[in-house]
Amino acid sequence: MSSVFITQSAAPVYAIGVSLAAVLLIKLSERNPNAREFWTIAASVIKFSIVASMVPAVLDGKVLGCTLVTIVPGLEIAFKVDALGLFFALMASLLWIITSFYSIGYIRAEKEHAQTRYYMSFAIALSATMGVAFSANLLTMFVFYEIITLCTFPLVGHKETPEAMAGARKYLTYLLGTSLLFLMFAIVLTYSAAGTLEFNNQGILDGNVSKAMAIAIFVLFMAGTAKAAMMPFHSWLPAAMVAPTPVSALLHAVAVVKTGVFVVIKIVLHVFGIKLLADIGLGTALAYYASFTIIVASMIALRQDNLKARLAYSTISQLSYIVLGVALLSPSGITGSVMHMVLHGFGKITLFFTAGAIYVATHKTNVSQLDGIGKRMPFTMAAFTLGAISMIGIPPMGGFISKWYLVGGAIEADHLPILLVLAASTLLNAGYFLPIIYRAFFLSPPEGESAEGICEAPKAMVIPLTLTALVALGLFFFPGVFLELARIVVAGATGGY
Amino acid sequence: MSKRVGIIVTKTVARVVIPFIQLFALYVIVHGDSGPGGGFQGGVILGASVILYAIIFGAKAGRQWVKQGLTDVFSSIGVLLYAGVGIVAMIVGGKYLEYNVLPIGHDAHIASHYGIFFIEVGVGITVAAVMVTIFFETAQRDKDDLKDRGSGDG
Amino acid sequence: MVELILGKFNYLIAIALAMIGFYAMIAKSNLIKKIIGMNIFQTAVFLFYISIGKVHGGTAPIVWDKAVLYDNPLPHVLILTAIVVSVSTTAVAFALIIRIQKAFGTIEEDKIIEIKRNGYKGDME
Amino acid sequence: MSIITSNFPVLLVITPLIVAVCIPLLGRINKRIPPVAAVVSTAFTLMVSIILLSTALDSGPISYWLGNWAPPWGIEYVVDTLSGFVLVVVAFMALMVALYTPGTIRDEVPNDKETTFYSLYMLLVAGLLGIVITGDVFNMYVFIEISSLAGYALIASGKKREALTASFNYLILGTVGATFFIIGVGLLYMVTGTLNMADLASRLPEIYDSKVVLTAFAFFSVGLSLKLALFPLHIWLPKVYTNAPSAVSSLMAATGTKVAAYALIRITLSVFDVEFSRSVDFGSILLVLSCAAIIAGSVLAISQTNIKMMLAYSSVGQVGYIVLGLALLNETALTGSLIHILNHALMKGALFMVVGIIVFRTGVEEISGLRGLGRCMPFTMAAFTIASLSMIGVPLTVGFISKWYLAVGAVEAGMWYVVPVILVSSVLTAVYFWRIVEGIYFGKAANVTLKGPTGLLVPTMIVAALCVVFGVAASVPVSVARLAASALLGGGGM
Repeated sequence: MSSVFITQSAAPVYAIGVSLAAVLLIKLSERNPNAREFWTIAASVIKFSIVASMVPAVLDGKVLGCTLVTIVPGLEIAFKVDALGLFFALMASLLWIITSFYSIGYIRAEKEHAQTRYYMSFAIALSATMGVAFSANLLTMFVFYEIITLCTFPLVGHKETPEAMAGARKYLTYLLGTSLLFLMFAIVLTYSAAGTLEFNNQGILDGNVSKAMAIAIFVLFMAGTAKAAMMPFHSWLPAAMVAPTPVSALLHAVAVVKTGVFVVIKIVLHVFGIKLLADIGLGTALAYYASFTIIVASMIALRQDNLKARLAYSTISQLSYIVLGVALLSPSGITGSVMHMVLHGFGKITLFFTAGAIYVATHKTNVSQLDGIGKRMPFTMAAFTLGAISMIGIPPMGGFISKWYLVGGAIEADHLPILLVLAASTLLNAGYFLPIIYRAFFLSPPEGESAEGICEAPKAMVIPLTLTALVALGLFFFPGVFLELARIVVAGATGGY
Repeated sequence: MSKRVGIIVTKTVARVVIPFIQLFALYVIVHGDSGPGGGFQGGVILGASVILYAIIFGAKAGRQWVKQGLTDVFSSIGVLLYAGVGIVAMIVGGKYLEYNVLPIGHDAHIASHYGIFFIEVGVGITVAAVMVTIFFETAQRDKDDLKDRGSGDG
Repeated sequence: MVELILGKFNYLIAIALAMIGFYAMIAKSNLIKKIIGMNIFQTAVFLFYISIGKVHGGTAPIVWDKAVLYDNPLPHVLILTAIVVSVSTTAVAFALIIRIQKAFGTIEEDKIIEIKRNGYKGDME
Repeated sequence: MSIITSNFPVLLVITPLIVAVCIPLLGRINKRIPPVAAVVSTAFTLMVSIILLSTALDSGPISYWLGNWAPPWGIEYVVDTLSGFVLVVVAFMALMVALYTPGTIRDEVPNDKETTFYSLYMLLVAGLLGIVITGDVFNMYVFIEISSLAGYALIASGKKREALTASFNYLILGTVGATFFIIGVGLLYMVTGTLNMADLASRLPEIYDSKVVLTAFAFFSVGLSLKLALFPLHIWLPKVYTNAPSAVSSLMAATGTKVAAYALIRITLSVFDVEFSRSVDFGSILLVLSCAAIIAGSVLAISQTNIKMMLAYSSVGQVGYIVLGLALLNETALTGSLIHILNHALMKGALFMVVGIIVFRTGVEEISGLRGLGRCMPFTMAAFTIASLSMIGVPLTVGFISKWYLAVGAVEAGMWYVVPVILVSSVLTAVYFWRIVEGIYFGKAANVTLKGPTGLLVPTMIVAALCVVFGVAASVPVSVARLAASALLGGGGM
């Protein structure tokens, strides 16, 4: 077992701490909105630069890390920046900058209440996301996983209407309930079996558990990561749609759901290790299970009229792609999976941003109301089109890259039925996205509404969504850094294969 | 025989008997170290004398004789006397309640004797005071004077 | 059987008394009767203690030149302490009962429960 | 100085005792003296207990002979790792609640009873410390009764009339428990002729097959379980905690049941030993009871509308955790159990103190009345939130540490099915605390007028902060608890 030498570095702590410091500053400048939002932006930019500064070292093959506190020996809050974590952190911190601008536009346009709480929760959520990304052991991961759940609760229930609170409660029940019941159980069993919680490229359970035990732990882990929204633990996600749109964007593209799949990837690669999973055939089981979610969620998405709900089911389906890729346990599959994290991130956040922009500009929420909107909101709908194409996986959008690798992974792993799933799902994706584009650009607006004149959302919203769409486009041509990081992940995971 | 005669008889007998009861109580207390009896028994007898008085002459008269402040203070003082002996023993270098190191008399035997004596006196005072207190607390019907007191002599 | 009864009669009496007391504590509704039961229960234990301190043929444990065998005095001392505790407990219990009587106007447990259930509001003072 | 240090074990008990009897005298001089005396003396006991614990850790158990009578004839006070640990917990909470008391009892206790209140408070502290430090089973009984008597009177000292009946019921059941204990003592004395714990521990193994010993064991277990409020013998507890003055519920919730748990652990593992406990299958009985307690306590807590009642039922569940470690009978689980004595004291102490502040400042006891308080009482509610998270068992709080050790211990013992019990109870705990936390921060502020000073906050915040401190830097208490646990399981902890 290669124990990778860890370069001591406090950078991950700074990356986490910067937004916590921002929380304090945000609270202090509660009465001055401009200053408050300046802190948000500043923190996001600083955070991104800290994360980016770690890229060269990681590309060099180093692993940065440090131990924050030792609760008792064996239970530590420790951080380790490896390629996978950095990959996730890079995406999340980049999207936070964009989301921050967008949030400011959205929240100001809608004149929301409790804005300070909103920005504070947002900043904590991002800190915790970094924490998950950089966690060196299961305990650290669990802690930050729970912090994300708790601090996004006020975001989901932001409106404080009865239905918002009901949605938020459902959100909390699913996420906290499953993680306390199953994830914690799995962690306890893992600790008892392996004697450690430290992540390792080859997995820590290999050779320590019987087959039955491994299956039990695996099932508990999968049930515990409800954030990945695999069926049957997915219904919190549509319920959480009551949140303001930037929050939905955050939940569905960056912080919450990606944390879920990130944790799944971590567990598969760094707790079990692909060797153990391949030995007991769990990878295949997970792959088929994920396929089920892909297809069913897409079919449900077809029937949704509410735009955000449709996007939510689309997310459920897309997340399972990521799980599917890693479950294939083959190099290309893992690459596809990791790449899909970022590509889906940019694509889906674009789609949510446009949904929010449409809502702010016209207060429309349903797909059936969108006839002819493309003429009034050309930039927004153009971005929507790019995002949707990326989701479907058509070149020249980034989504194609990950689909390509997923297909490669399925072939490598010799699971041909998976190819069928991917094909069917692509069709279904097209089935629920293309009609929207068609309505927006080719149908005439309903009577009583002027078809002419530009009626875009505020610039603070349109610019970010255009930006994310362009990034999704650009990633097709320049996947550079991300692909490189993905290669390191694959090399690490399959090193001992 | 009217009721009144009965009262006269009891009152007269009580007046005569109560001092003797108290004397006996003191006897029992101070002989606690060398014979049967001791602080607790003597204290109960002493308390009983007051209770007898209160039963016969009425709770009000009893309270006038033995004021509430008196019983309160004495129940504390008794325990302090007890604890004080122990502390003195510690100060002169022994263990808590190690009587034979007390600086009284010339040898350990006499010191031990006096140590136990003071202990018994302390216990006696406390028990008597607490007995009286318990009696008056439970005997009072007046709502405002109602007290509850949980500190017993453990 | 007879032997058992004769040989262990102290235990049997203690057990019988304890059961009587225990029954009264649990089953009686009147609070004073509960306390009486409690005292019987405790007294049973005291009897048990004192009986185990008895040595066959022993005399009272006072140093005396004619005695060769003494009873064990330690249980008596322990029980003296226990009696003090018991008296204190009883005193506290009586003080409580008096205040319960003032607050609820009754010392019957079932009636107190009824009063509580009917939600007669207000603090006692 | 050496006179004082060499007599520390006894000073620990007699200081509060003497202060308890002095307070009525001092209170006659000036009514402001008793609270100060209470704080000073509890601070002294805390200092002493910390010194004793560190000495015991450095140089082995401390034995103190009262009156210099050598055990087994004289009464012996013993400070080993286990008792030192519990002493520190009790003394610390006693100090915190003593700091907290003056603010709250003004409203809850009639004016002329305040002096008596402090006197009883110190008596209760003396009793609790005495139970822990004594090495003599009969002396333990005496201290149990001292603390109980003081407790009955303290509970009844409030203005609520329900407190009277609660106290009375507790008195009846508490006396049954203590009397059972003394029967156990008598039976052991009958067959061994000694009352000293260490001496008992050395004499008992020869006669383990005696029925008398078994009976004594049964009486000890049931009697202490009553004091411990182990499900289903918990019925006295909720009413008591709900109706007693806040300071009393804080102290009793934080230390009362813990000390009873200590007594149970001490008797079953240290007077009797672990082999005996195993041979009579003590563990499986306790396992069932503690799991039932954990679940039932949480479920009953969910159904309450009164916040104090909810916390009280939650205590019933938490007692289950402490007993669970004893039931599993391995080192990890027992460590979890012991560490939970500290952890639960901190969490539940903080919660009851917070609720005391809420009641004091708003007069509200119903959960529905707490809505929106997060805005008007930010610090109080922050303390509440921290303590609730800890109760749920979120990592980085103390609640997690004990649950972790219990869960790992259960797996080690091969009883993995206990883990879901712990986790389900965590979820249930999350349900009943989240209900409140959500209302506090998201509800529309109810029409409450705040009154009274905020001085109560200091001790509350300290206790709540320690919930986090010992959740992060858990090595210190855990290492102590582990030492104590291994001593208990490794053949007599004395």
